[in-house]
Amino acid sequence: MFANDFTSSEMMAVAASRLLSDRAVCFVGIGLPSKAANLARLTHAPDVTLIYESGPIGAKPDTLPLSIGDGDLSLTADTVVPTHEIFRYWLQGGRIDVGFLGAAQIDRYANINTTVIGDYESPKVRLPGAGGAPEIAASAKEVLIVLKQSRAAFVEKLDFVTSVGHLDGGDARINAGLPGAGPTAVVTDIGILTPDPITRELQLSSLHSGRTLDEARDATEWDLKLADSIAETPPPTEREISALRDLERRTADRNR
Amino acid sequence: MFANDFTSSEMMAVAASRLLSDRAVCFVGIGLPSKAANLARLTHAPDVTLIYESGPIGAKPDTLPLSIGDGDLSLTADTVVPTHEIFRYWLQGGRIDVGFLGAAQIDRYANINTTVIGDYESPKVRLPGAGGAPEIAASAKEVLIVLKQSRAAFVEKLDFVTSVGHLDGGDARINAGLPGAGPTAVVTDIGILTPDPITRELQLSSLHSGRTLDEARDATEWDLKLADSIAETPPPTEREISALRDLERRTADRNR
Amino acid sequence: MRVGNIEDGRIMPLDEAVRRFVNDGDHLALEGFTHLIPFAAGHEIIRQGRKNLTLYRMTPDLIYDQMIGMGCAKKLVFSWGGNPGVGSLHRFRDAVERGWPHKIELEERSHADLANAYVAGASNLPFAVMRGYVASDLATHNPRIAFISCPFTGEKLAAVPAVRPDITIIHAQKADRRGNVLLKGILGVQKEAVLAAKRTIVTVEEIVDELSAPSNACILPHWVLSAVCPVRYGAWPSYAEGYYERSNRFYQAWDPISKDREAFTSWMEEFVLGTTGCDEFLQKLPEARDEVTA
Amino acid sequence: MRVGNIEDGRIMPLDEAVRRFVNDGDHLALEGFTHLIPFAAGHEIIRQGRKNLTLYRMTPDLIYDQMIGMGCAKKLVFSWGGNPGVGSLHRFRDAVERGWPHKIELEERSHADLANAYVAGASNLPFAVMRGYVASDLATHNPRIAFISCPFTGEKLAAVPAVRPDITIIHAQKADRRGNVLLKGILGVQKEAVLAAKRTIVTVEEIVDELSAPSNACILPHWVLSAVCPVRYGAWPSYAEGYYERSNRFYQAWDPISKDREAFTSWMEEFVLGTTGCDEFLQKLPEARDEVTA
Repeated sequence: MFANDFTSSEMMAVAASRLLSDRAVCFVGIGLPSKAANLARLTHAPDVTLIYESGPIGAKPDTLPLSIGDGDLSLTADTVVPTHEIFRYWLQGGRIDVGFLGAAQIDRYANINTTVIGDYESPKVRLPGAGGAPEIAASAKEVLIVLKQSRAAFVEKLDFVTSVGHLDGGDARINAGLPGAGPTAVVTDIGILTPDPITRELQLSSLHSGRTLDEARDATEWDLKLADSIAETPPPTEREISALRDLERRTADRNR
Repeated sequence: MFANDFTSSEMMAVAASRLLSDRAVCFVGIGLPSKAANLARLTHAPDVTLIYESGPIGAKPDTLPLSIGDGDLSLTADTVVPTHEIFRYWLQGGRIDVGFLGAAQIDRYANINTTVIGDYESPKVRLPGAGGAPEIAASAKEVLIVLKQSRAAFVEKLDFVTSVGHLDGGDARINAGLPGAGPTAVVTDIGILTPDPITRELQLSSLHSGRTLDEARDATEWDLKLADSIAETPPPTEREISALRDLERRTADRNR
Repeated sequence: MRVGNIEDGRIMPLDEAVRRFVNDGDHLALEGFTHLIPFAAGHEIIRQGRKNLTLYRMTPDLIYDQMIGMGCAKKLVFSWGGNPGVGSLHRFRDAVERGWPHKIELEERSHADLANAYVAGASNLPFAVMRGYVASDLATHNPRIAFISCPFTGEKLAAVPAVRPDITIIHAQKADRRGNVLLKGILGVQKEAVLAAKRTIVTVEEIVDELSAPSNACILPHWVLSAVCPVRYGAWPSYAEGYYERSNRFYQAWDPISKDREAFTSWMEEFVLGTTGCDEFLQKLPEARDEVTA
Repeated sequence: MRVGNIEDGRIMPLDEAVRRFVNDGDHLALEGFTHLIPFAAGHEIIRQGRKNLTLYRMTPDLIYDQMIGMGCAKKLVFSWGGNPGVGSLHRFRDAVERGWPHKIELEERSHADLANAYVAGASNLPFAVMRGYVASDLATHNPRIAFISCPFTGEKLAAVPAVRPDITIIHAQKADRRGNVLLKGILGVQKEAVLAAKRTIVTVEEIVDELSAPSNACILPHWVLSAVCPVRYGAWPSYAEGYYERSNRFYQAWDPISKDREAFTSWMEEFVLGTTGCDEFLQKLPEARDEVTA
């Protein structure tokens, strides 16, 4: 049963959560990816393994962590290992099925920027930086990206390539010798973009219920390609929306 | 008060134990080194830190371990870390004051062989091999060696250089870039040999009570050099001998 | 204030430890991944006015925002500089974007790089080998990222310089009277940061008779530490598992305080420079007082 | 015999796991540093007659002496091969010195090398960097030891190839019903040996509802393991901390048994080939029966 009433942010979180399969081992970025990954765990993917870069493996937080190392992650995990081990044995070791990332800027090949807006040496906006993303983007078997769609974020050319997607498309990623397959979907508040199987350019392949092609094009600086057939993303189910809202309510209560 | 009655093996263990100072951090080889190091801990060096390559740091075993990873080491340690960490963070990390080793063969520059007697490809006797010794000998700030003196062990030329002492003497060790200072004493059942400060050749610098220069020379294949003045190793004290015998009795009881 | 093994002299008050072991111009790492961030130690460094520090930290958090804003930092080596879940570190951005209070140099690396670099430092190796930085602009802006070939397979891999701080400071749950320290929960890279450094200070929630730790717990033996300083709530507004929770509320409150140069300066003057230590800081700051007396 | 999560299928009897996951010609590591040596698994491999194995182990213990003597091994990669505190591994020596039952190849490394090599394997790196092998004859007899230069300092360091077994087998204290495994006490290189391998079997003393492990305990998640097999006393005559002690008595008894080819062969025929599994082995062997029923 579908929900009647939901926001575009809720749709984005739900759409992203659906892409995470049960029993997947997922390396979770903080913020939107963490929200979507935990929503998946609380709905269709109870056996998903969530790994946070601070060290928890198999975290099952009851509320959304504000940071990547909150106590609820540690206390609910199957085990907590040192941070270097997360990057050495688990990510570089090739054990991550899905890397779940956010971004400040993204280009048509799903390369992402989280470093600077403007020039690196004298930036207009200094962003937080790389964190774990470059190696997650390189080494996870596949990568999911979730961010709001806007012309400021979906840009013709990145100011800085922090973490690589499909480079300049085609076989570029394979030729560069990157271990993982790279981004397989970008979920936004408007729809879902997936790479063309040959050119690896992102194309709109699903529009969220109630959103339009024009909205998607207007929110993209480059000339957005469309898939041969564009699906409509099913709206959130009652179960999804109530799981999400319960999670957010618990989180707000905790932070009060 | 000195003991009246002791064996040459007991004298060797006691003489070796005295060289370990209190508060030293000691990487302990199994067998004679472990006996001497624990005797030191039970007599004059209660604050010595004993590290075994299997992982225990600060082991305080009540009996002598038969192997390098006995349960008594783990259960009495301040902490137990993985074996690779012992070699990476603690030994290679430069945190070991004293490496305490045994040997099958030793030469005049305190290089040691624990690999083969005879030719490597078709050996007369296949010995256990390197274990942790090569890196202990290289990286510990100083090295103590304890073994029975005989012409078969104190040889003109090693069949195989497993772990380096002072190489071919003089500044050879420094020039090779080895981190630690190398062997500072070799304790046998006859006496104590120490390297000449310039040539680094081992010379007899102490004779155990009741042993003779001829015995030392006869038990050495090379022409054994003597220090300018040769001390007499004080015999075991009553306290030392009773601590050693108690330790050996507890060990025998455990293994019965 | 002195507790524990006096003879050994490793257990001492925090102000004494900072005076003795932190120098102007030092390469300094304060580590703690969200958990166990050594705030009290950072505040004491600010009080004592240390300058020209090269600051290392994977995730420059509010404590580095404060130290940068107070002019302690010459250079920052880091991988992610934000207020987690809240937004920007405004003092960090102001220094980078507008040079206030002065310009700082940046050496920017990834988490995987810095984590490996601490491991290499703890292992007394000059560099670490990792799979990373392929086609990333980070490698073009940081000349201290190299590529080497495997001598067996010919594969190209990234090589990054080890981190070897002059001094590392961390916070931990407890120490025994000899100064052996126990950490538990999210461990980050603290053990490696300690073992990679020439000198180390550990602040702890409490000194106990016995650590009573499980056999494979994360323990730092007293003989690798320069100073152990009892500082109750020494990680607040970060957290110490088993003692108190993270003050997400203060992390959110920091955003408006730090956005404005004057608001920042007067906050620092009142609560850090205007207090003698962690106890007084916690008693004076309303957000802290509410939480630490609970 | 089947316990735990049937659907998942990871928990299975040891004989089935060996049948499914250990092949002739495999590169096989049985790890365990004195503690938790997987004897029952080694015996099952002997029973099933696996051949041409390349055996990896830092400290070839009695179990490799038995496997070498029974002709399972083509090659041995190791760093210390003795009967700890007792003397020689006579079957190992007989193979090396006199080629009985057939010659075996040796690849000899140091403990530090193999420990680093497992870490590199677990980290998906083709080699490890270490300080070692300077002026040692080991480097002249093992061509798989190389030297490289640090790209930053120019220092010369040893590079050694990673260990990446086809299959690693270890023994551990317990697993939960999903197959998550807990190890405690002396951990050796087992975690790394597991993570470095393509396939893994873990034998455990028991399957429990909850591991109830401290937060930083050594846990192997079920999803990195191929099979988890409950085998009570599966490490005997090695030991499992918290369950039973090492049988130093059996290690001493092994010396005369293994010294003589015929004594060895008849012992193996009676107690290993002549039994169907660990339970029967322990009941039949007098030294074991006394200890495991205590």
